[in-house]
Amino acid sequence: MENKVTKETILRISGVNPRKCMRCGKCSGTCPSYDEMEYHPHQFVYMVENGEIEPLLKSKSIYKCLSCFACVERCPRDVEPAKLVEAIRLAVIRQQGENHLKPETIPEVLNADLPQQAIVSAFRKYSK
Amino acid sequence: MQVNNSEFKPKIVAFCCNWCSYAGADLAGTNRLNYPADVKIIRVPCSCRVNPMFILRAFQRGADGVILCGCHPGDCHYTTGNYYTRRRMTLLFSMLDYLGIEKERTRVEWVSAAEGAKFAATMNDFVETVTKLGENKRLEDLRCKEK
Amino acid sequence: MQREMIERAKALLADGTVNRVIGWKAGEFDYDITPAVFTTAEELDAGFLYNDLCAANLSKYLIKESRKEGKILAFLKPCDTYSFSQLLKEHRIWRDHVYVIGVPCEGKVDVDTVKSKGITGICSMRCDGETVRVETLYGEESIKKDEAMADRCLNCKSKKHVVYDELMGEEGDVLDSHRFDMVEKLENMTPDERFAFWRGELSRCIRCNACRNVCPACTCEKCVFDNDASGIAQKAAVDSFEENMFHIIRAFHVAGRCTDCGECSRVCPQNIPLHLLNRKFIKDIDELYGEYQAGADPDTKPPLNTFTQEDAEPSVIYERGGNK
Amino acid sequence: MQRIGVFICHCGTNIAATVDVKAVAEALKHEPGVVFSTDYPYMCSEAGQNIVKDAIRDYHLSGVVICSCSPRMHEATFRKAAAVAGLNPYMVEIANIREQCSWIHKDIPQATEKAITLGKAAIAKVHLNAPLYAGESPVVKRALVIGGGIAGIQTALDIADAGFPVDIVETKPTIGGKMTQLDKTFPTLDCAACILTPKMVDCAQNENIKIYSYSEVTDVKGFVGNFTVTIKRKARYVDETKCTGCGICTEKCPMKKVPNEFNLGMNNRSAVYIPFAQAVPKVATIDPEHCNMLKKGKCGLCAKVCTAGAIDYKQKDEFIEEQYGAIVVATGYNPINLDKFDEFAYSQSKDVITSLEFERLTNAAGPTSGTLLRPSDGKHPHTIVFVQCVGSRDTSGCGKEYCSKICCMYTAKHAMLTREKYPDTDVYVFYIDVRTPGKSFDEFYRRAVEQYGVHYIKGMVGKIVPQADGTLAVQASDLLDNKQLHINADLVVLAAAIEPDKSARPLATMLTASMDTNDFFTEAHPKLRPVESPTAGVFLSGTCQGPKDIPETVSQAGAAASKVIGLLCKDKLTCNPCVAHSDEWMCNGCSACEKVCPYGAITYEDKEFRMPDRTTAIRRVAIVNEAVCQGCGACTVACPSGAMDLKGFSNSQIMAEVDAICK
Repeated sequence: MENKVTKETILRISGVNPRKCMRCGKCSGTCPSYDEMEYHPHQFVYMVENGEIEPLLKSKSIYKCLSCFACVERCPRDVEPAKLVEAIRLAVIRQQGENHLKPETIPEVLNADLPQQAIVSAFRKYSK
Repeated sequence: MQVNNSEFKPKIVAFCCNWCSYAGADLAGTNRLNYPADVKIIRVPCSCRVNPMFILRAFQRGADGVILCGCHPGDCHYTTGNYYTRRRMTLLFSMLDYLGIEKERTRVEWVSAAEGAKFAATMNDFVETVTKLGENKRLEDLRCKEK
Repeated sequence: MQREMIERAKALLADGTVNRVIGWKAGEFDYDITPAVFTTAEELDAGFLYNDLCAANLSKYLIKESRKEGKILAFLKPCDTYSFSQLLKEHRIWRDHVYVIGVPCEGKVDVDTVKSKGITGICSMRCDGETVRVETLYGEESIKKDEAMADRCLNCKSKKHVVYDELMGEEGDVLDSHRFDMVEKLENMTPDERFAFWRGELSRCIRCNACRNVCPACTCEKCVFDNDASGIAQKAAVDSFEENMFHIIRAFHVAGRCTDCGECSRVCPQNIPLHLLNRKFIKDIDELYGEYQAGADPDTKPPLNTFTQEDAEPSVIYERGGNK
Repeated sequence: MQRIGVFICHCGTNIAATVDVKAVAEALKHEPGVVFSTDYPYMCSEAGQNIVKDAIRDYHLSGVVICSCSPRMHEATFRKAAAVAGLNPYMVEIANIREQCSWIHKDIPQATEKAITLGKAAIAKVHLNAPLYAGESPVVKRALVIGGGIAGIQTALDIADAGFPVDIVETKPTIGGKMTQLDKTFPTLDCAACILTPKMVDCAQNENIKIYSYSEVTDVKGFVGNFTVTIKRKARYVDETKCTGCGICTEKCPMKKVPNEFNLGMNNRSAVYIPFAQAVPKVATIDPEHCNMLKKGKCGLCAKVCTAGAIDYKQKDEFIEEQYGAIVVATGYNPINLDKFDEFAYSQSKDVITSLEFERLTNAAGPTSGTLLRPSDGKHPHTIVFVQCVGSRDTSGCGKEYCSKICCMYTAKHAMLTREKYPDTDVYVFYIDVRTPGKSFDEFYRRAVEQYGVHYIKGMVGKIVPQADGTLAVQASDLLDNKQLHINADLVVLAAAIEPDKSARPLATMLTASMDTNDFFTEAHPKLRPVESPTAGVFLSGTCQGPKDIPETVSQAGAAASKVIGLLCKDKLTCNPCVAHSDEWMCNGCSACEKVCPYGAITYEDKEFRMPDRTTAIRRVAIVNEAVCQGCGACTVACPSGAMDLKGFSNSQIMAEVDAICK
């Protein structure tokens, strides 16, 4: 599993065409986790397009993304940055070969106020 | 191009609308894009001028394939002509197919005045397809009792 | 029903509403019934017929008849009203010169179908409820009516009259027919099988033009095949393809206008199932451009004279399944 | 039998290198009807043309076939040459043996054989050619301008100045359009009203201009030079000829709670109203939606106070029919609806406004008399955020794919003017790109930044949340600083994309003019014929053709006017003779051809015929208006009997070509 994650892999997993981006920055303008992130949504798009995958794979930013899809919703060019974040995350998980979130750990972290959608989203994010 | 039967040269009639496809064919020429000499073009003002009778007549007189080229839907010089072409030819070709005549002998392709390369590529492909099918015997044979 | 129709016709003649009546009368043989125009009560009494053998579609005759002086009474079967309505849509009939009485139809007995069941030497036929009694040179035979009807009646599309001034009998409904079954069967054959089928059928054509002459959609002042300027007028067939071209073009010309009355197949002396060509167009139109029944209403645009921007590309026929 | 001459062009070596021209000339010499066949290096040269002309005279040619380059290249040249020699120009056919033969084939025998076949096809066609004569149609010397904004006004003034009568049809009670709502105009900052209202007055006073305000075009028939247009004059319940525009009725009207559309609903007007002080025509209009008299039959106050007796509650919509030689479309634009942009809280907060609303807020005739105040509480805003590209350059489906073009400049103007008048205000402009091509445009934008200290930030606003204290929390990205910004703004101004007016599409259908997917009218040629629509006689002026600013609109309006003048100067128009023609003896009158005609060129007539059997019959037959027909041929295929045929491309001609090619 030592395969290098390439730009092509990310594009294939995400189905995103970063060339559609016109660099308006609305994704980052709308992102609720912006300040938590080292790389911001628009940078994900730009860096993937430039093939700078390695720093993204190492960045904690991919776990800071809430998968709220605000960037996807509001992007005027239909670029869908969150899908790139997700694809990078998946690439990391595939390399590690292990889940960040295991079903048995869920009851501990479960909070009655947590929306169902968030649990599903978390599963999608942190497990294979 | 692979030709199984090197003897056989198909006769291809191409109807091209004056505004897009004929200009596209001219552009193919200007750019020296080769396609077989078997293709002979007839200029019509619009693809909607092409009467099914012309196509059948071509087959009757020995054509092996007939292709019809017009502006892309929505780009018709006469606004709507090729939309009618689209319906007419879909139904006609479906009928020929229903009679058991190879549907590959008929084709409609939208070629704009800027698509010289597409015109040449289309003609190359069509000639190749028809060459593989061989001579158009079926239409004529349709009426002959089996021996 | 026949009596009732004659009485009503006489009454309309008497009060001056109409001056002629178009209906049916016996031909050379009594199963061979032909359309006829009656002008007096006496003629009606002597010749007017309406029974299960009156198959002819009268609508086409009204093109000429409606252009004459005065009004004509026309008895139209459900089938005929579709053709009538389609002709109105094409401005071919002068509506105010025709008084239409819709008459019911229970399906017509077809002499060729009876013959195909092995009954020969037919002298006369008579319908007796669900049984057809056939008098032949060799004695009387009987056959179930279902077996004596042509395909067009077995797969009747509608018992409803779409146009009329008055109605006799009960109004029927549009039916769910299986009229496309045979077309579908052909579509599912291989091209070779289809070719063999059509070669078998079309090779019998003698180009008598009966199909064209009877067709209520073929109403051109001058047929394109008789038009010297068209470039395809035929004095004599140039080659064996000529007749195919005729049938394909004829079907194309009536596409979107053919009401599927089935007269072409009824009158074909060679029994070529010509209606299968028309039905193929109808089926394609229904599938590609939405259900369309020619003659069903006066307003919808004929499918070949309209379009949508989202119409299927002609390549759709390469993609459609079942006929690889 | 025709006497045909065949002329093979070498085109230098362009043709002759791949096609054996001598062999072609020799082969075609033996075709039936060919009496002369020759070749020449450059047939299109003067010497070449003379060969053709001489041969026509010497050999009494009745038809000419030129085997040369594409007919799109030189068909007109050779037709002209034939005409000079006394041959009908439509007896010339071109066989394209360059673009479609010599240039694409390498094998000489093959190319030669193909050239011969193409020549034979052209000969076969010429055999069936008949002389064609271009018809003429008269020109009605009056123009119609649809839309009375700056584009329509300028076009009308220019046409009227040339001496032709022009009518302006405007749906609103006054002409002037969007420009009347603007405050200052970039880049010179002159006041819009100061430069526009004199032009409006000019229109009203010009003898050649007739203004149909509060009116709509409901039907267009006819063709270039001869349009018949139905105009609906909506009932304004005020007699235009009597009203003096004194405004007493508007003062006395008790129904004063009607949102004022001129100020974009930011204040109210009365039910009987004059849109603004400089309206042209300056007459009152009663809004039937809100007038108590018209709704409930109670009130009638305006009639009582009107000294001119102009109020007429019984007025009805009136339809008038007029003839025009040319039609100019100047239907203009509107800002898009912002309902799909929840993130900017436009519908939640009164203090999130569009740029056009901002214009009204800064205009002396606006709801705040020109003092910039927040719509919610009437206080001075101290922090203003401008958001550019709201709905422009948007492929997500919420907005428009195109750039609205004017937003960068008016936003710079707004920002600059704000800073000038209220230097204590912080002004932020969020941009994706600043696009300022145009004379003095970039200088203007730089002035806003350098001289007036407007904060231009490369980035986009992500969301705006109204706060309890009345401010607006703006969250945005600063891409250059790689930061997320949080600004508490008092006022947010959205540069909404502009879109063509909704009336454009139905109008395009009436005019049979084409439109692009965004509902902008299409030009006849995007570069070389930018102010003409592909439909002859229909011209385009202003933003109905694409986003543009005032200077561009005015220059296009002038260009459209000059095209119209060029058309109206002619007494007669020459028509394309290759048009459809119906053989009335064969026509069934079935209406199939009419249904497929994109130009409405086919009508029907009940005609009396003397039949061969000496009876008389009345038959419905198709008549083609040759001036309207463009010769596409759709009708010829719809016609089952073949009664409808196309001159120059007849059924038998095409069939003859098919036969010659397949032989």
